[in-house]
Amino acid sequence: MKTDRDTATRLLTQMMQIRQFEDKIMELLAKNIAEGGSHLYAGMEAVAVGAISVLRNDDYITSTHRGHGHAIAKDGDLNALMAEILGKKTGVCKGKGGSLHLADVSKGNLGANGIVAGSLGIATGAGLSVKNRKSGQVIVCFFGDGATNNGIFFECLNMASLWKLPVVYVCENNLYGMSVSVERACAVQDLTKKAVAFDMKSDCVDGQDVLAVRDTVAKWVDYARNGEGPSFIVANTYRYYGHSRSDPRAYRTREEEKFWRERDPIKIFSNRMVEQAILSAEDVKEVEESVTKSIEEAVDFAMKSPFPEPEELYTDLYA
Amino acid sequence: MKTDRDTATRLLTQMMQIRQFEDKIMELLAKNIAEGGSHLYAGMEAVAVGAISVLRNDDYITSTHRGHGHAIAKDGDLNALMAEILGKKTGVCKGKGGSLHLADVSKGNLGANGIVAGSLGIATGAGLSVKNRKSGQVIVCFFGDGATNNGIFFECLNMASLWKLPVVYVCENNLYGMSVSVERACAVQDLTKKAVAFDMKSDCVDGQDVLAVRDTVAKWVDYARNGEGPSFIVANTYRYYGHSRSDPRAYRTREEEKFWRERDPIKIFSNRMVEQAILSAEDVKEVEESVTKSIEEAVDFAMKSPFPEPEELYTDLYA
Amino acid sequence: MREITYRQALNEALKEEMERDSSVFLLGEDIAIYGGAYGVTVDLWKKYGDARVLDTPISENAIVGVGLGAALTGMRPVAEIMYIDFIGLCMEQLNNQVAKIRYMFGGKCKVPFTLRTEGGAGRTLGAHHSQSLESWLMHIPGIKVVMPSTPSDAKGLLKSSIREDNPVVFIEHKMLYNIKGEVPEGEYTVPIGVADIKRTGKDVTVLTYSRMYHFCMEAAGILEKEGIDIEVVDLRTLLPLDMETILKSVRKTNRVIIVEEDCKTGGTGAEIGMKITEEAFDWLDAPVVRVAGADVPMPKSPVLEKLAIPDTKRICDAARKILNK
Amino acid sequence: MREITYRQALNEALKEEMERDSSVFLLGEDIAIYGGAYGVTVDLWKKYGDARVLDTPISENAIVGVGLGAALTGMRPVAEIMYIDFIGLCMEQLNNQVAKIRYMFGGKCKVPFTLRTEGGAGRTLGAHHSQSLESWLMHIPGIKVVMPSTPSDAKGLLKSSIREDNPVVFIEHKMLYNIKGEVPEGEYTVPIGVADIKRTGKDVTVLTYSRMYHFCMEAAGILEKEGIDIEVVDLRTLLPLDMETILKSVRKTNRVIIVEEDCKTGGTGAEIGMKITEEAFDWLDAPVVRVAGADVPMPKSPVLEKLAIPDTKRICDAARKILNK
Ligand SMILES: Cc1ncc(C[n+]2csc(CCOP(=O)(O)OP(=O)(O)O)c2C)c(N)n1
Ligand SMILES: Cc1ncc(C[n+]2csc(CCOP(=O)(O)OP(=O)(O)O)c2C)c(N)n1
Ligand SMILES: [Mg+2]
Ligand SMILES: [Mg+2]
Repeated sequence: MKTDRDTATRLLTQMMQIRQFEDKIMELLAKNIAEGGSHLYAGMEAVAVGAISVLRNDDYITSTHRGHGHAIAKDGDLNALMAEILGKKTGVCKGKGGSLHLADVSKGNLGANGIVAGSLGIATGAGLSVKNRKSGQVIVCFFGDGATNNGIFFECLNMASLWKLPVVYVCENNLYGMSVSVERACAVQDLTKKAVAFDMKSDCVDGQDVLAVRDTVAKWVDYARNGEGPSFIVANTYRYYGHSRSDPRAYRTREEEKFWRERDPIKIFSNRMVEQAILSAEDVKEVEESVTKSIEEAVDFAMKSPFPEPEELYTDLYA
Repeated sequence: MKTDRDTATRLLTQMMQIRQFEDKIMELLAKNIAEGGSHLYAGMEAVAVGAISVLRNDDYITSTHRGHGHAIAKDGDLNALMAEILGKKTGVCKGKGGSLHLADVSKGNLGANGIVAGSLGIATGAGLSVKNRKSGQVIVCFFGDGATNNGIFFECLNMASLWKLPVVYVCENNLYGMSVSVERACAVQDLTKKAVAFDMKSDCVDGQDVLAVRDTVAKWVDYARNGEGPSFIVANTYRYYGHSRSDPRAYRTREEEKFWRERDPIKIFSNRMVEQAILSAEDVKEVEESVTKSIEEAVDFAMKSPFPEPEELYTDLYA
Repeated sequence: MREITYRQALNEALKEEMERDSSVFLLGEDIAIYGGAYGVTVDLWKKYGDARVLDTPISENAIVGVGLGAALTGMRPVAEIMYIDFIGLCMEQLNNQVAKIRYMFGGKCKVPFTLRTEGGAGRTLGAHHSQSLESWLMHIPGIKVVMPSTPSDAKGLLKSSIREDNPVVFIEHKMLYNIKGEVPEGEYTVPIGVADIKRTGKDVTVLTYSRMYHFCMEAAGILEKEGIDIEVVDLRTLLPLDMETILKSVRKTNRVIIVEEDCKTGGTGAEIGMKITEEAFDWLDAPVVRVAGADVPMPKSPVLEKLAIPDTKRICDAARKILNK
Repeated sequence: MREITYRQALNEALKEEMERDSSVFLLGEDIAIYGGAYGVTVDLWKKYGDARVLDTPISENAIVGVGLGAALTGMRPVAEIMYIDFIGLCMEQLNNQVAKIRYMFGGKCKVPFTLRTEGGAGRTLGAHHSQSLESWLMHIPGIKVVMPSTPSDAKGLLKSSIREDNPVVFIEHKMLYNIKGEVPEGEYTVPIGVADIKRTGKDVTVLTYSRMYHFCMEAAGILEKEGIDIEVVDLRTLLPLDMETILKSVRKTNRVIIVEEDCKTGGTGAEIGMKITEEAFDWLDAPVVRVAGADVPMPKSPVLEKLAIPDTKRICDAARKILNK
């Protein structure tokens, strides 16, 4: 795919939004302004942004416990997302979901999930629905390397392949499921081999390169949209922060972290865009500044928002 | 492996025991003497008998809802098994388990299971136990083609391969899981491909040929016993009866049934033994007659046995 | 009125709702060609084909997850889990996803999803095919739990369940599929959440549901001859409970027996009994009595299986005892 | 006596039992290098290595099945399920296999298997990381269910659980890991199935367990100043229930409040309350009262989360009300 100035700006903006959003959450967690857990997406921005950038507005995604990035990339409202993470009434789920349950069905985000591999069924069922409704939509289902060891992952891939559902399964392989490395958790190291069990097409992509992700996912989204069936893409990536705030990261080395930080998806992309003269250094700076402003606004909005009223405890349970 | 007269007699005896046992159960079900469901193993005898024939007495097996064959082959007591199926006090589980729960831990049979794929965890855990205890035992885990679509199947194969456990996973592919053909249930038709997802060794064998099963399983049992890890064997076979008594078998043709009945494992084996002059036609006849007698005895024993006393309702729950 | 079986009534409900609404579709193990382990979906596949009657692999957790995904995106799925004994395989998806998603999303979605299953003992199938696990489900806010006892309720409640915009777990009973009963011709529904006083009486309120309802009616006949007049309330829906109907009956008879097939400890009777005790303590002349299943896995042996669940005699005894007769 | 945290007490129990019996081993997600999501297994992997402290893939159903297979064949596994919210993924293996296998096999095996998990709200983690699902487990004959509230009980009960030849589900509470309490040096155990009257009182019996015990003790302090003297019974084991201790207290105070964190409908208080009503109706001066969690998924928002579970004020109010004060 060709990258024009508008596209480049959009991709860069989203990646920077995610990065700054996550850095900000880390700050709020440290200050105990944000309570509860938040699994941060920093370092992995190119996967969500690249993959979602090739979708139609009415296409669906499902997300994970590490879901801020997907939510932002799927046209998420920064204010409403930030407010949700703080448990505020103005949050995208009225403060009832929180970081682990960010969702916006109206925008095609079928939700983050507190359960590892917990969204695989939803994505697959959405695929079945799309196929039955002949609506031409596509579903991109995100999950981690760790999720590929849970039973429902296999059950869903089997169904999707059997029924040729329009689902693109995107495995964000960041080398660890919490503390357990792929090496210690998966009997195969090349995760695309898992697709062999279902005769499903598979692919592998550098998850730090947003354009590579974009190209690869575009190919399989087309494939799905053409009714040819599902696919399984492994995007190799890395999370910068620990699994959660208290994680001392004893299971990985500082060298490894350094190696990956040097492969920063935002740096790689912005450098390339400047090199190719699609964006100027000033453009990049401008994007960064405007993102900073929007994140500050989001924090401000969220902090000033009220908590839900006590009566809200009992609403929204049944339709 | 060479087949001597003793071995041949033993294999033939066990296969005939299973066949006649199952035919007899069918009769008892029709007469409403046996109540409840029984999934019959007739047609598949070569798999259980061939596989278990290469095990040590202290090796373990786990079985399935179609478990009479495995139980008999693992040194099962015909009387106690028949009594169990009728829910009698003298049954191997005191009448509390029934057809779906035949077990004899003292003989290394860790049990049939009412849950499809329900024994996979038990087998894998026994493998872990053996590895930790360094006891040199091996586990043969039986299950059907349908079971290979359940989440726990994949979870267990991953663990076994990751930890190099001494478990031989034997998939009895009889083409259907209840009414749903492998074609309609599995995205791959060559089930050995499922092992690829776990870098597990796999093999495929004619499940109607007891000697082929024996050779193949022997190879992988040795492999496991040598500490080299698990394996996944697909044995192609067929069940003669419907899934359960009321099954009209609408999902398969009478031609297909005929085809497989012509590949009868007992006929194949006894013919070959006579051809190779390892057994005489009289030997075969003798085995058959003695088996018939033992099955009649078993039925007699079971029918004459009392039901459990009412107090038994509350015993055996806790140690 | 015509009489049809519970199985036929369910089948009619499915057929009518599929006819009425093209977003309704069925998925489950052996429901297409085979027509369901207990024959409830028979002939529907012939009529509607793979797109609307879908045989699935043996993948219970995915079946529920897939149903949810379809429900969230414009369909109205009806999934079948063959035995409630297998519900443990999909409790994660049912409890965490299906039941909670609307609340977690701040009400911004709906989940028109019906999960059919069946339970109960009586066919000597042993511990993995005889359970009554409805009390687990009562403890899941966000779903509704329906357990019909008669063909006409089965049909009317299944139709209501399919039309619901909330997830419903609809639990049939394996010993009821062949019972016959009057079922109106043509369109009708039975509302979810409304109990039915199937026999009025003045001496004791007997609360029950599913197969045990029939045992209670048998007991009512026997007791009547002894001059004991029990009121049999068929709860029909366990979540939400129809406390209005229950309390009205309790205030009339002042005595309550709950008859449930599940294991007593932590069973449905615990919640029902406690609710009554909380809300009508002063109306009770005696403690609420539970006639319930034994706290053991279901034994295979037919003699033990019968002992493990309530029978008519135990119900009669309980009624006599609560009346000191 | 020395004071250590609940977390340290659990860690000591594991270490001591591993030291004592070489067939004890641990398996679970992130329990080795990481030391467990809540740090309970910290340093044990360093000491015992992979063979005895095993990081597993994220495969909950297999973890339980594998534990069972190991228990049946000579080992004494202690598995960890990181959050009880994930128990739905392994309910099949737990309910059908682990709990039933001994009974189904006619008593011809034993299952020395401990399944550790943790539950409860309080960290605003939302609906998938805050549940209290112990009432499901109370409804599974064949297992025991233990829920300690203090460091010393935690240690003594975990040691007993590991030594049990029956499966035990051992449920910790995420808000208790950091609390400190006196724990004896050296060897001791606390028996399973025995409740503990942690505060004697004459006016009301308050039955509770796990984190809610601490709320009850706080309430006791407040109420004491008002001249209300509550007896706080820490149940410690939910299955089997120590009805002897419970009934003795009830016959003394004639009033009962159950304080439980789980969703009220179908929660543990239903069973406990019904048992008391059945067995001590004539001793009760008032209906048994439940102070329980709201019947909703746990909301994220800190303000709603607090409202969703009992607090000291609600306990005090209940005590005042039951005494008409
Ligand atoms: C079913 C389940 N098991 C365990 C957990 C606890 N947990 C949360 S995230 C996580 C690691 C997930 O790893 P992966 O899928 O690779 O995603 P990543 O965190 O690396 O993005 C674990 C074990 C959970 N939330 N759900
Ligand atoms: C988890 C689970 N789902 C469904 C069933 C119902 N059921 C019993 S046997 C069976 C088919 C199993 O097929 P397969 O594994 O191929 O074994 P086979 O019967 O062919 O020997 C089904 C669906 C069950 N017992 N357990
Ligand atoms: Mg990961
Ligand atoms: Mg099969």
